[in-house]
Amino acid sequence: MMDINTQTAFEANIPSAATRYKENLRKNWYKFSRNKLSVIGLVIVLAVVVVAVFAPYVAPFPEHAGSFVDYEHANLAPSTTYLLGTDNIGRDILSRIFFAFRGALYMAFLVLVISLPVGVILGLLAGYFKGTWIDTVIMRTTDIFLAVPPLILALAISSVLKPNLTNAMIAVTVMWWPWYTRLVYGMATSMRNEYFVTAAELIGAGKFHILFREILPNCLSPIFTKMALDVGWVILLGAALSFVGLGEQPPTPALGQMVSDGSRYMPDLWWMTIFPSLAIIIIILGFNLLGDGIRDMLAKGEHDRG
Amino acid sequence: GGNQENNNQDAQGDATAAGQESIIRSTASDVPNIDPGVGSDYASSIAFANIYDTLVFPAHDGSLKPWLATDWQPSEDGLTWVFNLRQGVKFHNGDELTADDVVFSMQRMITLGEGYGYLFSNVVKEAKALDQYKVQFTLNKKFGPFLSTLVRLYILDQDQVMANVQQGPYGDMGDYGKDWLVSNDAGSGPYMVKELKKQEYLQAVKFNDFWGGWEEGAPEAIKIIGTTAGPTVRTLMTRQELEQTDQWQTEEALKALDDISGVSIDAGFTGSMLNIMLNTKIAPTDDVHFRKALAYVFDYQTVVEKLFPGCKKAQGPVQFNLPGFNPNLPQYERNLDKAKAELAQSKYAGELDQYPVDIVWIAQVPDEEKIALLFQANAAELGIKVNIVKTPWLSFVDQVATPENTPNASVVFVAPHYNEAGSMLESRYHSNSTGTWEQGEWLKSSEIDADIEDALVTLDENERYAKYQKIQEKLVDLCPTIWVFDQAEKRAFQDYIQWPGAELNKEGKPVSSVMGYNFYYHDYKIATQK
Amino acid sequence: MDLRSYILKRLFLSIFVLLGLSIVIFIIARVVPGDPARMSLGPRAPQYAVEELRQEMNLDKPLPAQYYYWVKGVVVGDLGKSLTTKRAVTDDVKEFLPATLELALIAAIFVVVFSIIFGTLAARYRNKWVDTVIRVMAYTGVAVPAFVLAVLFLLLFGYIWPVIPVLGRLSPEILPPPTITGLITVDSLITGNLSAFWDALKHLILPALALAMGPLFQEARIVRSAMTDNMSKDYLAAAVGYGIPNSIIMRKYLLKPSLIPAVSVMGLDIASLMGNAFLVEVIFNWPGISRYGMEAMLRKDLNAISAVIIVFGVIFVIVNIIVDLIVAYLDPRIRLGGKV
Amino acid sequence: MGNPILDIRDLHVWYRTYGGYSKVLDGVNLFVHQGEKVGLVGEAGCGKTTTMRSVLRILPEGQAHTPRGQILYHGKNILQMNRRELHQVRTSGVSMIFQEPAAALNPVFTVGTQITDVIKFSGLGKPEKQKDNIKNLAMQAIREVYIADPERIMSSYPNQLSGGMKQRICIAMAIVTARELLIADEPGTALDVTIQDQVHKLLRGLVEKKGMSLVMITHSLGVAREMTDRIYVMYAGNIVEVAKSGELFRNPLHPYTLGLLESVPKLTGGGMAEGIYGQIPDYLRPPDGCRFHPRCPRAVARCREEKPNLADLGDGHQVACFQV
Amino acid sequence: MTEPIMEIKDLKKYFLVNKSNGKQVFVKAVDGVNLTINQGEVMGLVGESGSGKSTLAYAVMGMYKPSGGRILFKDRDISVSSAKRSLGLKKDLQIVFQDPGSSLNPSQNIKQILELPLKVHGLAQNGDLDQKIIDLLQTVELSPNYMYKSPATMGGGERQMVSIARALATDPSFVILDEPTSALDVSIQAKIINMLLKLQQVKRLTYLFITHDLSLMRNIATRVAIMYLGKVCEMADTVQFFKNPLHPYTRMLLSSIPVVSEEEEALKPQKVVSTGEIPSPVDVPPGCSFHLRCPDKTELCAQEDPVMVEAASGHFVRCHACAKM
Ligand SMILES: Nc1ncnc2c1ncn2[C@@H]1O[C@H](COP(=O)(O)OP(=O)(O)OP(=O)(O)O)[C@@H](O)[C@H]1O
Ligand SMILES: Nc1ncnc2c1ncn2[C@@H]1O[C@H](COP(=O)(O)OP(=O)(O)OP(=O)(O)O)[C@@H](O)[C@H]1O
Ligand SMILES: [Mg+2]
Ligand SMILES: [Mg+2]
Ligand code: NI
Repeated sequence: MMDINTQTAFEANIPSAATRYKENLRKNWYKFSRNKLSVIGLVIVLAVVVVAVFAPYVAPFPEHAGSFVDYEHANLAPSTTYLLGTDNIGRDILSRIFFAFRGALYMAFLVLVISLPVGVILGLLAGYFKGTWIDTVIMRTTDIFLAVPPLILALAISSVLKPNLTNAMIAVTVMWWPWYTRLVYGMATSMRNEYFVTAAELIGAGKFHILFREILPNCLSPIFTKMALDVGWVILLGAALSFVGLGEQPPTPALGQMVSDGSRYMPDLWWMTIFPSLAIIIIILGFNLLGDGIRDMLAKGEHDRG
Repeated sequence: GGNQENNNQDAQGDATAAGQESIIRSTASDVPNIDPGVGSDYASSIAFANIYDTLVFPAHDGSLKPWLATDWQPSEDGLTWVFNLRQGVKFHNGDELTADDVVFSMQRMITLGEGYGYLFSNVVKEAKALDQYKVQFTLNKKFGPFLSTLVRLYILDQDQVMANVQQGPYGDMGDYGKDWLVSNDAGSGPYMVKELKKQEYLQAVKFNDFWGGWEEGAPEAIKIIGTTAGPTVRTLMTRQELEQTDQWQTEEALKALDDISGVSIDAGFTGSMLNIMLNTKIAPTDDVHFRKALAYVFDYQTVVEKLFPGCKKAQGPVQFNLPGFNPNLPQYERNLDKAKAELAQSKYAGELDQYPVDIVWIAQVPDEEKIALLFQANAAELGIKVNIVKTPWLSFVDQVATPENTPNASVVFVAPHYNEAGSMLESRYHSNSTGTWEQGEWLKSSEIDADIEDALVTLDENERYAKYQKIQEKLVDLCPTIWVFDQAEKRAFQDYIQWPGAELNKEGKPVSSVMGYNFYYHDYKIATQK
Repeated sequence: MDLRSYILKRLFLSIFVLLGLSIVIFIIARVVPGDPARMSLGPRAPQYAVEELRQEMNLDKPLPAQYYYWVKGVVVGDLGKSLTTKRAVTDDVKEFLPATLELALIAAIFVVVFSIIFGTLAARYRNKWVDTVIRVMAYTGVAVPAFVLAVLFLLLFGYIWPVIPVLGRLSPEILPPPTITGLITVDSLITGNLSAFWDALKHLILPALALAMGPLFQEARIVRSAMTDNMSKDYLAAAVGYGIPNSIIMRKYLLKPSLIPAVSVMGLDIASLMGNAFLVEVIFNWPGISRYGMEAMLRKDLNAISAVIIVFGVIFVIVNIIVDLIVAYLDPRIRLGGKV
Repeated sequence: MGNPILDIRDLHVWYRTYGGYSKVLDGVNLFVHQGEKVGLVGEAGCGKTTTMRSVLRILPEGQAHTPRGQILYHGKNILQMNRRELHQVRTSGVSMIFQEPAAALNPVFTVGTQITDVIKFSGLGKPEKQKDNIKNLAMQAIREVYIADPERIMSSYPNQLSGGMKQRICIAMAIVTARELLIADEPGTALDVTIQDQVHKLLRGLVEKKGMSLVMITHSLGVAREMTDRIYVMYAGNIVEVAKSGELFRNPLHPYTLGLLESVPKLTGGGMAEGIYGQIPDYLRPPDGCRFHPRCPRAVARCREEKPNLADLGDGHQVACFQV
Repeated sequence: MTEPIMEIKDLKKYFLVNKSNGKQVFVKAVDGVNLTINQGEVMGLVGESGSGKSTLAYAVMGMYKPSGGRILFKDRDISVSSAKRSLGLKKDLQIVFQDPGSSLNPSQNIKQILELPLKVHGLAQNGDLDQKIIDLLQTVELSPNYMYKSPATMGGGERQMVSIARALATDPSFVILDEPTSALDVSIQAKIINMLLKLQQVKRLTYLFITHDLSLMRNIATRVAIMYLGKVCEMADTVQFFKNPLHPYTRMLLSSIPVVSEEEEALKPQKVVSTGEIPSPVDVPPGCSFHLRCPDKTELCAQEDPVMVEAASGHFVRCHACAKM
């Protein structure tokens, strides 16, 4: 930057795409990893993902996640064979937790993948067109969906559709998007007054460019943070849904269901509740810490110089 | 009618003052529906037994005792029945019970057609008061168990009900008092309703002028609480805020309850059974060989030994102690070879993976899941894929309304409505009872229908029972159901209450299998010191 | 904009929300499978009775007409009869709403008070162990479902350490106060029945706590981050520079502006407390409207479902308006309009 | 001249940032005598505010870090004062007017609350001086900054006031208790020229009337010239030149001062100067030696290695440059 | 040189706002401005904060639809909002905003920022996009290795240079500079101003240069217009203007300028003392909007709004006092 006056050897100074990529990666990792908790979060999430993907190989009793009963070994306290004990069907809780990670991640993933674009696009539109009928229609609709108690809405939807994981997810999705709409709306309304948006408009850029290239990238940090937090909420909501008979169907294990089923046997068979609860806590903790890290990573500002 | 106000209030006042200590509190899966023309579930049946009186009373040994009726006389052809009523029986408001009240109650039952009304609506043609204490019922057709069904005819005070009638769809009768009876009673039974808290409990207090009189130590009040949540029940029992639990506690929970000092477990056969109903109208369970394959592969032994210790492996569609039971029925036993052989004969043999079997278990009864899982695991041995669906009770009730929506298999407890095999056969397998939760099979067999009807119109008891036994054999052959076990209902209760049913059970004597009458609190005692 | 026209405008907008909500409710109620009349009367009821009921409930008419009748009913406060409790739904709502309201109110108080306390502590000692502890508690609070917490409380206080009552709204030996508002605590205070008040309060603690735990820590985090954001503001440096003691700065100069972002989130959370109370109500045997609504849903009790959703919708709208008013109170920039 | 009331010696302040320590202040030396008006000028980010905030110890806690240096106030090191002494300095010794009036007032409290709190917690509002008294003091201070109806202003929120009003309220808050040294951090920069002019006049009047000392932070050489007796020129955390105001403009010596003066557009016209080559250095990796050397047209090898100290050229004119 | 490129005729822009008492009132941000800008000149627009400079500029850019009056650009009426303007017009008219921080998208790199105008206006094919961007960077004297930097990692001056590069990317003929340097230091300002002047020469641009710094105007503008509360109160050739400022407000402004030398001091009209607050544009005082602060006010000033008169050749002023001269 010192070379305002000496304009020689320009080409040589432009970093190649690969270097830039590496440089970027290094910088982002640096920002991300400065807070050690974020790294812990990443490790947890990766571990959960790995365990979920390779559940059949890492679980001590993979068959216990399927149609399996062994009433001989029911209700066993944690031991060396069954590290976290067995449930009232005689299934290894550890193995079931491993397999339950699959559904939890799958559900969180799908819910967010569907509700995120819907919510974000509506939020962007409403925010950018604040004060017009588009804004009114979108935001009032959002209010309506926010006003319906989520469990009741989910129940209504799943009583129309077959009670299974996919439909439970549809139900959850239907009530999830308004939150993103609200979030993005707030940001987009303030963003649309930024001069860089105006500048793009004056250059003649189209609405699509403005919404998705100018405004959206600047909303990503809070969106990602919320997403990381939401993973936990979705899992919890899945648990509540399974309490009323929706969601993952037995014998496929689901964390929320394990917790709620196990809670009937508290405190005598405490391992049936406590360990799945801990598993939920760990996932949520992991994603939250990861979310914090992502926020740090996406944070822009003068500290970026480092 | 008459001067009801004073009497009623006095009685209530007394009971409230004294009622605090001497109370029996019991949980049930629902809050009672105390209109006898409407309710029919377990909790409601308990409430009816205590609040209302019937013409005859089901004794523990299975016989029918004279009750409001001192004696009765059927006509030769069995179509006309005349009952002589007990005199001087008082309703809770002080009115005297007369033949008009009986007629009114019967007509109300028939007109509403809800709850237990079906027992009479196709049976009774006319009810007539011959004089103040004499009633005559005329039947449409011969009906053998008519007397047995009368345990569901609860007598209401006509004047009191009519005084509280509102506009409604029943012509002269308005709403037939339905609105009022939701939270009030018009009965003559040993207890009278004090408070019905929707979703919470029913509280009733002792009716001092009960015609049957009172013994020392009988509970001053009863409370039926509508919850079965394990931790809640357990906490209540620990704190001695509950005397008697429901029968839906899991084995694990029962074990924990048993560990509480001063709490015992009562186990007794009261007529109810656990069945896996197989829908005979949808694939693949519409194929008898397929059904038989399932019946042969199921591991009954594990169930009665590991899952529900104390229960007895079922023998056919009727519980072993119900009059009319066939002790010589062939039984399905777990036998993999036979199962495979049956499956081979079924039309779905080659394409099992295209025909998964849905099995539903009731969300409120967690132990049923174990059955479902076992069923799934067993079926897997034959290569049959089973989906387990946890369904809340009322959704299940809704589902079985049509054959298409009824699941392939449903794990359901069933119990007779009156003390005879015929009750079970009719409510389980007659075409009239399709669409109700009691028949997930959709059997719709005109032959069985005819057989059941024929048996029911048979007046001679032995002849009737023989016919029942024949039907049971046919049913076993059709295999519409996997009859899993005869349930020993288990309940925890506080040792400081004296519960006649529990004592009989302990002695190995039979207990009333008419739903609700094991909880006739008038006969209970409460120890003065807890 | 002055307060009155502001509220009027909000109410006006709310009408649209409620109208939209009514359509959603109506659709929900109609798409749920099963014939409500049949469900109500039971499978063995004669067909004519079912037909009768269908007519009475206008179920035989075309959908728009059904909607019309239904809205008409709602407007005049006639929500029809519950198919399960067999009473006017309005009676049911009157009976069950106060219990949940009371529960949610106490839970809301917990949320507000403790989130402020914890948030302030975390901000005050940020990056110290206090902060870390609260952060971990926040994640745990978020991660433990309310119903697990409820069960744990029940077990802990039910018999391991029975210091407070765990079930119902009032101990049996306490004579309930006459129903004025339906909130036992309020009623007993009005009638000066202190023992009932105290007893009711004790019964409220555990369920309210179970319900509040999740949002509580969530909000504490928001308060914390708002506070740390504001800590770098010049006006705080100025206040410190002018010698205003630290405690006053934390309690006054920092807290008030930091509450602004937290309040709007709290509002939404508190509004949804009621809807989420279902499982807690079941476990603590709490006769509330959330449980009523859920059971209505399971029983396809159309009128009850509609009533419950309407009630929740109205509460949502009211809470949102209240939140806006609080925010306006806290933030004069909103109250007095931006600089023109 | 006697002892200075404020004497900053070799002050180093570092900020902890994501990229490491941002070494902003690199040995600042500055003193103020009783009744003196001192200017501190320099471009954005050179550390003017940081210097003065460290006097009141209001640098962001946990981020700022003072590895070296002393700030002597009446001979006592502020950096080592205990809480009571510090309170004393803040309430009756030094006070500061902040750069941006809009940011320095808490948006959610009325002006009245904020001013009266300053009085109340400064110890002036002790119980014997009742509420009324505090209010009177506050109103008096507001009147002193030429605001006509203090009653109304007291009950207003900051956003109801114009920028000029806010700036005056800030001044009022600063003078309501402090009596010895007033630090004004670019007052009026956020305002219009005519309003800024008014504020400056007001400030000068007040300082002179009350016999206070003034440190005037500004990036405008013109403002410093009009307002102060002596001017410190700061570059990248170093004082590069100090002189009496007249002297500095008559005889600027440091290359940076020269470049700065040249860059100012002149009312006399004649086009624009080139501006100083380059940019303020990155504080994470500041250049060795003279921090100005990468931009300095006169830099020699020595500048790159050794850091020049302020050298006295007589009459208080000091320059930190080897080439002078 | 003297042929007008843009004519602003009686331009008005009112904003509807809610006041705290719930009433709706108009902010007359621009209230009847007449301005002619000639091809190739640097028109300086000076005024205090809130006087309507930006509003005027934004109306010209089409960011606001004017409430009244007309804007003619190259004899075409362009008083419509930018959404209705042709791409060609957008290409011809560009603006540089005051705030270098917010005018560049923080989530894009410089290449992405600069390629937008090139792509939208089809000024570069994929192949020579990079080269064009390098060229652009060179015109604003930035080295090509800025291509992949993000605005956040750059200083204010550099950012403003990028903004200028972006504005010039479409090869416009008319550029509005809305206080492009007021957020920057004098040394950077000098650099940017120099570069802007050079570009103006090279590309034969016309500038509407907005600032509140009269000293700066003195050095770059060919003509100067002073705005006060939505109205132009004085307009003249730069030399003329500084030699003989007529409007009392202009004099007040001039006398308030802090200067660094005695020579400059001598140029300031000494007598005017700045008093009073700038009134809010919501309730502009009746009569001459400046009369409340005016040292030479007469009764007439409180009642009647003066009209623009040509006091000397090309020197316009709106003041009762000057009108009489
Ligand atoms: N809290 C902080 N953390 C990190 N760096 C900081 C912090 N505060 C200030 N800085 C940096 O310290 C340097 C000096 O800042 P300071 O505010 O003292 O400058 P200044 O001379 O007052 O500038 P201005 O004229 O813009 O007010 C700047 O580079 C700034 O970025
Ligand atoms: N969108 C808007 N809505 C309402 N009022 C506005 C709007 N834009 C500008 N104004 C008002 O119009 C007046 C003129 O504003 P404008 O931004 O044009 O002033 P300016 O001369 O550019 O000031 P500055 O020097 O601060 O940039 C101000 O009082 C401003 O508050
Ligand atoms: Mg500063
Ligand atoms: Mg502007
Ligand atoms: Ni450089």
